Amino acid sequence: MFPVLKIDDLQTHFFTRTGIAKAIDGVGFHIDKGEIVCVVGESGCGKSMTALSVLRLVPHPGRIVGGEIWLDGQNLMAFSEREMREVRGDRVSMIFQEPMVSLNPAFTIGNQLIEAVRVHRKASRAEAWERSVEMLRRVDLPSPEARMNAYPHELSGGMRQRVMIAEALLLDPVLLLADEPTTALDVTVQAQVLDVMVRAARESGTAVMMITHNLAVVSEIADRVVVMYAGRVVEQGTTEEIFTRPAHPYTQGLLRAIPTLSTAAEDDAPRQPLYEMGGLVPSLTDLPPGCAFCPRCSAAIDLCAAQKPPAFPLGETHAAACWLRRTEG
Amino acid sequence: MADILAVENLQKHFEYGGGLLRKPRLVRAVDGVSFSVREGETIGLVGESGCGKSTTGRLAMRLIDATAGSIRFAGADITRLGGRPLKTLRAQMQMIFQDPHSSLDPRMKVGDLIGEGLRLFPEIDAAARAGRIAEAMERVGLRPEHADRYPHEFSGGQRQRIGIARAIVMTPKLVVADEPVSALDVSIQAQVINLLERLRSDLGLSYLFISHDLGVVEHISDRIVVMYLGRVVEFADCRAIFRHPRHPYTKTLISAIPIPRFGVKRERIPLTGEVPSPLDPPSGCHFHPRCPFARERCRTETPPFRRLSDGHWIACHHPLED
Amino acid sequence: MARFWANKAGVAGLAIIVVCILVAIFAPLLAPHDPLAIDISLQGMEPSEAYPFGNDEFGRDILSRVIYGARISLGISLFSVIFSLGLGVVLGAVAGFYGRGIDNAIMRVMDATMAFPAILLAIAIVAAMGSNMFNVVIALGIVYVPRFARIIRGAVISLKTREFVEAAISLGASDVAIIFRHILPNCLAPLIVQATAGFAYAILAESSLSFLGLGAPPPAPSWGNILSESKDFMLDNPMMTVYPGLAITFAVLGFNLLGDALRDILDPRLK
Amino acid sequence: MLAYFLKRTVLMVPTLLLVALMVFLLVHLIPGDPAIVMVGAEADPAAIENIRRSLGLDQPLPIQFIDWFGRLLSGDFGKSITSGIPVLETILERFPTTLVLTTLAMLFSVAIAIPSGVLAAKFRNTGKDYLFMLVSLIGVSVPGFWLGLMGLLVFSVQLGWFPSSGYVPVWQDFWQGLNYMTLPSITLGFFMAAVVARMTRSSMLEVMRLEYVTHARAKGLSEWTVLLKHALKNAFAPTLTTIGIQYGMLLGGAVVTETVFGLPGLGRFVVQSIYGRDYPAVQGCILFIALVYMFVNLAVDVLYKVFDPRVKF
Repeated sequence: MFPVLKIDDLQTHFFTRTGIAKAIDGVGFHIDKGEIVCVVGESGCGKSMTALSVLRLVPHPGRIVGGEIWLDGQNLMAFSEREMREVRGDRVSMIFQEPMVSLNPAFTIGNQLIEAVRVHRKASRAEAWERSVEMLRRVDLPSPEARMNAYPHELSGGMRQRVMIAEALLLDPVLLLADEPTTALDVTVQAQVLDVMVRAARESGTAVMMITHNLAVVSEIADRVVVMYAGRVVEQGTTEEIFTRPAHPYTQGLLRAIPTLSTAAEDDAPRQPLYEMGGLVPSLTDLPPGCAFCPRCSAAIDLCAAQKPPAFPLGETHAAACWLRRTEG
Repeated sequence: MADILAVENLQKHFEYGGGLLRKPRLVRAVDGVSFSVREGETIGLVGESGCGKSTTGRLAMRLIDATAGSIRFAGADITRLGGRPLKTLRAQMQMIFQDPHSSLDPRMKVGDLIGEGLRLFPEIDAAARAGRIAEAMERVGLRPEHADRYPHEFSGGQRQRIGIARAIVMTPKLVVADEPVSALDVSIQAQVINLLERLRSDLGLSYLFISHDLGVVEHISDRIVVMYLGRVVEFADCRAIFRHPRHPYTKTLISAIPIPRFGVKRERIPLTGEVPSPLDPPSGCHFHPRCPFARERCRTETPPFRRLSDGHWIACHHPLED
Repeated sequence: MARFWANKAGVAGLAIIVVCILVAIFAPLLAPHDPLAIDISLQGMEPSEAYPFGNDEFGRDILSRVIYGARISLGISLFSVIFSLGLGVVLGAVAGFYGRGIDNAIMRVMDATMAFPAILLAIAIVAAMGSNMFNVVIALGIVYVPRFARIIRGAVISLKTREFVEAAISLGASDVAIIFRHILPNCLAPLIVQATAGFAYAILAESSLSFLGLGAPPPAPSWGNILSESKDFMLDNPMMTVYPGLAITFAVLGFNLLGDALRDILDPRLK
Repeated sequence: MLAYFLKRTVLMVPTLLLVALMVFLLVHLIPGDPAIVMVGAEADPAAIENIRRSLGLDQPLPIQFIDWFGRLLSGDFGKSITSGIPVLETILERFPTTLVLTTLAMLFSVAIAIPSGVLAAKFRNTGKDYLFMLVSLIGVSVPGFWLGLMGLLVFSVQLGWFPSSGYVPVWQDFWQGLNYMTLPSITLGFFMAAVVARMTRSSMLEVMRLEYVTHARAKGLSEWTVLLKHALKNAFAPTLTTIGIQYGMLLGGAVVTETVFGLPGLGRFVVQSIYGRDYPAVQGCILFIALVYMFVNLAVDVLYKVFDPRVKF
């Protein structure tokens, strides 16, 4: 049994005027069938590029320069552009961050949904229409028939994102790439849309690779978590492992730096300042030779600055790329 | 403690659309907002998009003029203040903006940006100005020798520090911070929040902290104002708001926020629909179409903003049980 | 700056413009003959060693006339751009900053001006006011005023709501300070790009006017005039029309190359 | 759509009034006495007086304007001083030639420009794109009338492909007429082709950066579908505006082109009237052309909605 997605030592670099930016610098993880895996990290850590790399849609001047991407046991890197087109939108689909700009403003919702069906399936317009309306109903879009004739700008942000989810799941893909699908929405809408996406994906048995910077969202929906920093995976594990036993200093810091709602159970102790990770995110064109987090890490040892840490296994599902977690053998 | 800022029944109406042949529609962006900020206190102003929180901040700053209502600053009515007195007053109330990229003029050096407001005071000569700029930069954790660099040479977090330095160099009493950390990454956000807290105690500042992020607001605020579609729905002590919210909107808002902890499944109050357009707000209580507890009266009658208990204000016909 | 020198097309454009300017300045040194000297015996001569571009209907040296033409064509376009830039910036800034009634009044007039095809308006103005250098400059300039005004107005309106301008207002800066310190410096990029386009347009339009006999009054050797005078000899001596046409194309190409490069550099959105 | 068209027409009234006022002032603010300017200073004083009275020049300016404008509304553009024929009559007789010329020029340039702009965008920063950029740059740098002269020289005189003089309207003999129109419309449309192609390229590039284009690719659409359906429909809206504006350039350019090729259109009539100091004719023509231009732009604005449904009517 192959995992739905397996990424191995992926390298995607951007060849800019000021130098080579290593947006993705040796990323590896996998997603099993029907699993929801969240890729978390701050802006510029390469999480969105990872999704675009899976579809082989890295924008100019970026290029995948190394590594392998396996979908259901097939190496996507060996696919022709034509074969890739058959994968996109059918076996792997994607949802984007800004529902305001990710739907084409010049075409109706129906036009865009029907197109998505008819690229990959031999279906009449009527059949495609049926299927689209059905899908819109599944994502709880009110009066789906009427919305088919609406233009994107006539819908609210939450409704547009439901349309995106519907389109992405129209053909029951094996993998859904969701790039910050709720970040642009209001909190109360965010929760609804997230629920709809997770439910619809589970119904169709679609595995989800959800990209987000919001750890709270991760804790609610993820089966497993991949933490990225400066183009590399620093830690991965089950949601429980990441949230209860974070192993990498970056993950630990991230979890402590978020101001969170105190629940009623907690005491009335005076507030403590937030945990601060000093320093700045390093420039991708000028990464340190060792661990990328080393300059900001309070626990760093000499080895950290000198050598890139490999992923050290901490359990069956848990691994951290940190010299402090070095395991013998 | 005395109030540094008190706004009462503040209103701002905009005309929207219209033209030669059509009458413009009236948008009540801010529709009767009242709250106060005590000296040394942080008031959190929260709400979803279109609730009028940014407009309220700009009204308090007198960046835009109110349609009705009053603004009192340090005891004096400043609602209609203009000209020189307004300029002098502005030194005492400063603003920090959301986007550290667009709030700094890209063509000015950092030192000039920070010192711009000081130029209004001829009694502060160039040397004194340079001294205060350097001091402000040091306070916010910037190196004073970077004063002759341009904003684009700094990262997002550092730019926000420049924005903060520009505010505190004027030695203000009140700082209105409009989503000051929303554009920043989590690890940088924590640095800026801690900086703001440190400055508050060091300089005796008061904050009006506008944000949509309840986690951040809860962390930094003493009292909280919750807004929905141009109106204040609840105003109370931070703890009271989060532990015992009395307005259904506040409660659903809080329950919608996920918590980054494993196994904590929040009991979520199901909320249907989205925030209605401020162009066409619902009748009566604006929240009634989404409110699980709405009754007939909520549809027809606008609930007054009233005192529920000591320090707890609410605009709801049927407040939740304590 | 470094980015400009890396842009080969822009450097080429600048080089062309510099060549044209040098030719204009040093015309007396470069021209082998007096551009106005009439010699009937040389009327309509084919190019020769002494007169490499040939002679026109009055026997004047075409090469010398083309060289002196740089002075007139560049001069007219320079003054017309200065005129339209100055007027356009003031009108646009006032309209954008103060809005409402003033904005409406100014922009209506600008709209009305834009309702005429550009060259037709210039033709009409020169036809009405008479063709002398000054009127040609005004006629060419007026057409471009609305373009500058619109750019500035648009920029002012969008900058006015930008947070850094709001920040300056909150610091108590005055209207004048805001316009001059914050708004105008940030409009420079589109202005420079539009001004380069204005040069290109003015040179082309001047040649059209001259061709119709409404440009710089003869015997002034503007490139348009040379073309206009040569067209009757076109069949016998085609090169007479080729050279001034190439001169115009060359100069305009220079401004267009420069303009494109500047837009690429100054407006990072367009790549 | 119709309602919007009518509304926009109503909104055009103030601009229209201003345009008329400007045309009026153009003649009446001439330094000196327009009557003398028209007939020359040496003319018989009685003739001057006659013209003055017939043009109403003895009245105060505002009265003259109202008078003139009122007559305009009833379709009276005045009479030509030189021929005595009503100006509007001549305009309507001459305009079809100009309309055919400018329309052919527009069709030619759009047919060339849009495909090449799209191709240049697709192959951006490659040799093909650079070649396109160079050709289009030259296109916007060459004076149109000079191009016309060169075209005459090469294709009519040297190669004999097209007639070098004479004229047959297309509505008399279509193919013959087209033969006379080919060279003028190509040289007239060359500039516009370059402008529109550059606009197409840059708005395609602008649109191709947007997320919905990436989204279209992520759906598994072929690159051509992405470009021609998703990108071009959006990129076409700004291009359409450019086409509208450029139509004005064609109307202006027609003045020169008709002079070069000796076509009996409205542009040639303007030039002849200017030479003949026939001010009522000049006024009438300029006003008429401005009106045509305004309505073209109005039509473009209405069409815009088809390509950008976000525009509200």
